[in-house]
Amino acid sequence: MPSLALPVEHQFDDAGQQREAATLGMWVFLSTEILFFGGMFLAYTAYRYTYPQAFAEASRQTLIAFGAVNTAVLLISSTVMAFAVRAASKNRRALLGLLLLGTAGLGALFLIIKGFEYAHEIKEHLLPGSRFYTNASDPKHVELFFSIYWVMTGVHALHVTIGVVLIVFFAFRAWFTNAFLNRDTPVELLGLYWHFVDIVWVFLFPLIYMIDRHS
Amino acid sequence: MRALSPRIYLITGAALLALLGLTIAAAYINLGPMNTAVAMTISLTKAALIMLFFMHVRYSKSLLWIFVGAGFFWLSIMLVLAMSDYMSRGWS
Amino acid sequence: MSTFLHRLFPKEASNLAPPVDHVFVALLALCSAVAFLVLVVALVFCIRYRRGSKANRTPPKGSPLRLEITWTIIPFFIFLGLFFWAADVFFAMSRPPADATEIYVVGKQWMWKIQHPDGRREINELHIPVGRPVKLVMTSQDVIHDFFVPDFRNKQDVVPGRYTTEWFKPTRPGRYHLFCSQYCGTDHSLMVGWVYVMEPAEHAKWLAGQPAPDSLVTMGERAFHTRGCSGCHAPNAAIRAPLLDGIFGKPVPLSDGTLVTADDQYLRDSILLPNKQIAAGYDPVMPTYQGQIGDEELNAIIAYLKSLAAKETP
Amino acid sequence: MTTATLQPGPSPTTRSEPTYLNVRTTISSWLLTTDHKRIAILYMVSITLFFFIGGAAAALMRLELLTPQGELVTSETYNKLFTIHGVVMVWFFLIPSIPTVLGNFLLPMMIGGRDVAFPKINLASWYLFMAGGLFTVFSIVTGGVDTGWTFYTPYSSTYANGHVIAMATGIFIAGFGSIATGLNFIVTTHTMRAPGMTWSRLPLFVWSLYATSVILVLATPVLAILLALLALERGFGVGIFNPAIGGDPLLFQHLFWFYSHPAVYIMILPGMGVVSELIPCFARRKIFGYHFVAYASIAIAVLGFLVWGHHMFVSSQSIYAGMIFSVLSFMVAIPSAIKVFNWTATLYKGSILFATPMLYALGFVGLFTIGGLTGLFLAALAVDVHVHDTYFVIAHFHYIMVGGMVMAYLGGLHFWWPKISGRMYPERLARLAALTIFAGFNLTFFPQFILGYLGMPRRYHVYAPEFQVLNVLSSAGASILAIGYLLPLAYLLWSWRYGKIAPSNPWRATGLEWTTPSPPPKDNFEITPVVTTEPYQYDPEAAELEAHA
Ligand code: HEA
Ligand code: HEA
Ligand code: HEC
Ligand code: CUA
Ligand SMILES: [Cu+2]
Repeated sequence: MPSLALPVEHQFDDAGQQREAATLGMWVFLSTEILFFGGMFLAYTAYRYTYPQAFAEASRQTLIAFGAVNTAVLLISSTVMAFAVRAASKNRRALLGLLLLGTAGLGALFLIIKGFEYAHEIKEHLLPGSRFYTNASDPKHVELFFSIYWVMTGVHALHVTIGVVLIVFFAFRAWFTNAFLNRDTPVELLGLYWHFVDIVWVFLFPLIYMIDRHS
Repeated sequence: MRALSPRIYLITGAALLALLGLTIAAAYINLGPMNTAVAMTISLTKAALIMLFFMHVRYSKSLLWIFVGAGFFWLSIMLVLAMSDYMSRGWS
Repeated sequence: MSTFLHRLFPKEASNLAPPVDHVFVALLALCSAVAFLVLVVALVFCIRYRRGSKANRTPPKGSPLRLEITWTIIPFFIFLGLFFWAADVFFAMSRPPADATEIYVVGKQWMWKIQHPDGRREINELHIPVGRPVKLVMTSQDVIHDFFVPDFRNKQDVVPGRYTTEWFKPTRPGRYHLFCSQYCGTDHSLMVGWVYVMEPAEHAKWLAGQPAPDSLVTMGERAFHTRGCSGCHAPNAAIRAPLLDGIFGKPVPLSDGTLVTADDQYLRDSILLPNKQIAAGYDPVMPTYQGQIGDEELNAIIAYLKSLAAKETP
Repeated sequence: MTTATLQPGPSPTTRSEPTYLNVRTTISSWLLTTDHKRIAILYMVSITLFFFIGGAAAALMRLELLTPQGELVTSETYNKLFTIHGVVMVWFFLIPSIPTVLGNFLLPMMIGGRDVAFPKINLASWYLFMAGGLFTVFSIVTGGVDTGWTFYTPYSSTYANGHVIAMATGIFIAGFGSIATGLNFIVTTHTMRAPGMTWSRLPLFVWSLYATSVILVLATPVLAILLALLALERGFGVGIFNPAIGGDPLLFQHLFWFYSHPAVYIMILPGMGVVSELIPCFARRKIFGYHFVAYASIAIAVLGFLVWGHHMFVSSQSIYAGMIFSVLSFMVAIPSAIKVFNWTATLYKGSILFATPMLYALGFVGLFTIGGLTGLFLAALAVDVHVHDTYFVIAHFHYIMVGGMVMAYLGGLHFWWPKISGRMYPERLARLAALTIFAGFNLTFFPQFILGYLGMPRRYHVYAPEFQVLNVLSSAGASILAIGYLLPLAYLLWSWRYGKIAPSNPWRATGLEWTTPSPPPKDNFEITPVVTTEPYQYDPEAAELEAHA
């Protein structure tokens, strides 16, 4: 437990209450995030159920190698983040900054890889809209798949971007200020957010890249 | 509580990567409709590992478990009831 | 008095109206009774126990649990009963009888186009004989509309990209409002018309008074040739494509190993989006006709394909 | 310290300690405040504004509907009017109404805390609300939107005129304000309770706010993503619902109602909570069946998520799904029934005083019951086929939302007005207003039930001539209603300056908020209260003795 000399906001009685409130609040926020993504997962499920063949065909056009590497990148970044949170609770702030920067770096790597993938898809006319083109046998529903693909990965990438920015910011705060002196709750909350973003991708990966890969 | 031993984190991370390998391998084997089920089971396992160890749910109060469960429970309400429409549309 | 009541209650002009009204009146009676009871009890308490009255106010003894359970369980069973009754009527309302006359309806901003089986067309009007069940097969060219005839007590959304159906058997000659009751844009409230229910003899006279067009089937057959369908779907065609005689209503094996029934929706999709479901054993070479064949022509072709089925199965 | 303090508290003039209103009075001290009570006032002012915007649209609509030909405004304008009316009333008035005004003001006090758990987030949610409101007002003044509050695709995505994206953005932003409020309330209720304030000692208003917050937090994000998808489809052609590429317009409806049906419970649960406070206080009786009323709130919040498909019975949703949604809709009525019965039972052997808040509370019970019971007609499949999208539905939800929730809001506002402003409102004028509203309301909306069963579709600006008589009645009622609403606006504003000074507990109510001075000091309590008893320790016999004395 961090030292009790810490300033506690006026509405709380003590640091314990403050920390409990913060953690609970973060989890409530994550529940809303689950349903935010949930709307898109429902769209995906309904259409995949309705057009199984088109979805399989479309999925085979995605770049699975990129997706797999990116999954590994995110999983590793999550592991690094877990260590960062640990460093924060042990009050080792130099190490904390380093680990945060490592996490952010992996997050940025994810975005770069995703960027190359997007570039490839744009070149291949797989961005929905008037320029969309595919020689698949059921082009309409392939376009539907790619609509969902772009929206889901796009919203996820937005979350990653926000995460990276926050993490870099936190890293510098760890190094150059006393913000996290005896105070690990903010880092812990950031960690929760980052792990959540990771979990979303863990579901997106098989759903997008791996429909009927075997055939 | 919050500072677990580094071994736990390392093992979790390694397990996640191993499961990633497993998903990819499973995708290239033809299991018929089971492919999706397998992929989703593995994803659920991965998510559970991340939540339990990286996010420390395993070491938290039961209230937190309820909060964590609520999001997933409500998501399942949405999926199950909406899909009940899609799946029964063809019936006559 | 009866004309007054008449103003408060719509006419009953189809076979569906009485059962729907029965559920409605039962609900009305039950709910009025409940509301009355609650309000009367509340009122009695309010008067009796108003501040300053001489009522006895010693707190009641005994556990309220029995009371709570009673007023939870009783509504539960009443609700179950209401649900089953209303669902039963609804089930009948949703399933047209086999011998119903099929009429195609196309909704577009902001008018109703109606195609009779004999090819006759109407706009914003529907003339039908009394006593014969009618099944409307409906689709929309743009946004969602809704075909609503209050005096028949039936309505159904008309959705772009698919067929929906609605049926009724008119039971009283007369002229009835037709409303579009799904909001569809600027002139939603002008997307209205009339349904004329006529005695059979009168209906025949009306028919005779109209110029006899080609029947829907004939139009469909013509389109089948001019659109080039017969170039592939003929026994002696160069390209191997399935023969369509008798396909309607039959199960069709698809290339992914599943079976579907060839209904309106399937035929529509096969023509507009041929590669959505590929018939087993054929190459996916059929071109898409999306954007080329309008909804009305499509309806004619489908009517033609159906007529082939009717010939096939005596 | 927690039961009714029977002696009137010190009046503000004899007290030197500053109240939350006058600790600091600069404009920035208001705009940057993190005090939950001041944020409540900010919300109160804003939603009142929005109420009159929505009300003005309603007034124009009712004026237009006086004649069947529709000559006052064009079709396009009329369509924009009901869109503005629905959007503003739902998202910028009724959803925030009780939670953000009375909830913000009272929740921390009722549980004995100094503030909500996250005061800065609380302020941020007001700014989000206002930013969303600005976008919406922008889209209204620059030409409006004509989709209806339901935004059904493909109309909204492809065919609609106007600034759909701007309005969707406004609702999207305000939605995050709602989420923030819900999050704050949940965490506050869990972590900020005073010593001894166990869950079974919570006032029922807190229970209902908790249930409301659960819905806010779990349903609103679905609306947010839905509006984002709509904007993407309209703006960038990324068609998720576009039938031209096989998208399903019904999917939009599923997602919309997955949010919006639970949202209708956001618009009634807080009102139920208020009524559960008012009735015991003015009947001087402990609430009947405390636990049943409390758990019914939670049950409504949970079951409310299972019934959304009842808005889609004739949409071409599978008839089997329709049946599931129908039976579940009946089930969700049971907890509401429990509440109605318990409120009625609370009156038994009470000592009932018909002060203004009590008039509103009784009005609520009656009108909510009628509105709720007509909900059963809609839940019954066969009947809904006929009355779907007719004025029957309009009447149903106005009975609940206007007759129920707006009444509860006004009742609560009068009840806690002394606490909020430190002044009493003029009682006789207030009773007159309550009765005017009740009469005007019924005249406005009862004829609409009949219109609906006769078959008049909603969103019709030109209608068949035989519907005119009932429409005229309805418009006449609306003008009485408008006067009824203007009265409280006038006398409450007046009383803020000139009303009688209020004692700390004018109603002799129990509840921690009445143990602090009126208006309360910035931190609510000088010392954190310790709770030792259950709520609603009222005694009708004592009340009678006092009345006779
Ligand atoms: C605050 C808002 C609110 C609330 C609380 C409710 C509550 C209910 N609503 Fe309502 N509803 C709306 C707001 C609300 N509704 C709106 C805005 C729409 C239209 C949206 C649009 O299309 O624009 C709508 C539309 C709507 C429809 C769709 C109609 C259609 O478009 O075709 C249905 C269908 O089932 C329905 C049902 C119900 C039911 C069963 C309840 C139940 O929760 C009611 C429960 C309460 C009671 C039942 C009363 C008390 C009970 C007793 C006294 C018990 C004893 C009774 C017996 C034993 C019989 N509502
Ligand atoms: C959520 C809360 C809410 C509230 C409080 C109200 C309040 C009112 N509503 Fe509304 N209503 C809805 C929610 C609400 N409504 C929704 C969601 C819809 C569906 C929209 C859609 O279809 O998309 C709807 C639709 C709706 C319709 C149907 C429109 C149609 O389908 O064509 C009508 C018609 O009578 C109506 C009337 C009224 C009236 C008379 C009031 C009255 O209670 C209002 C009384 C208040 C005032 C009158 C304001 C005070 C007076 C002034 C400001 C005077 C100065 C102004 C002038 C002289 C111009 N409403
Ligand atoms: C270029 C050749 C070609 C033309 C032209 C063509 N079709 Fe086809 N059609 C096919 C082939 C091949 C199939 C089977 C593969 C499939 O299901 O897509 C088929 C399948 C169908 C089916 C589904 C039959 C089944 O057994 O499942 C229908 C219905 C149909 N066509 C109708 C039409 C109509 C109507 C037209 C004209 C408007 C038309 N076709 C034009 C080649 C053609
Ligand atoms: Cu067509 Cu309304
Ligand atoms: Cu509903």
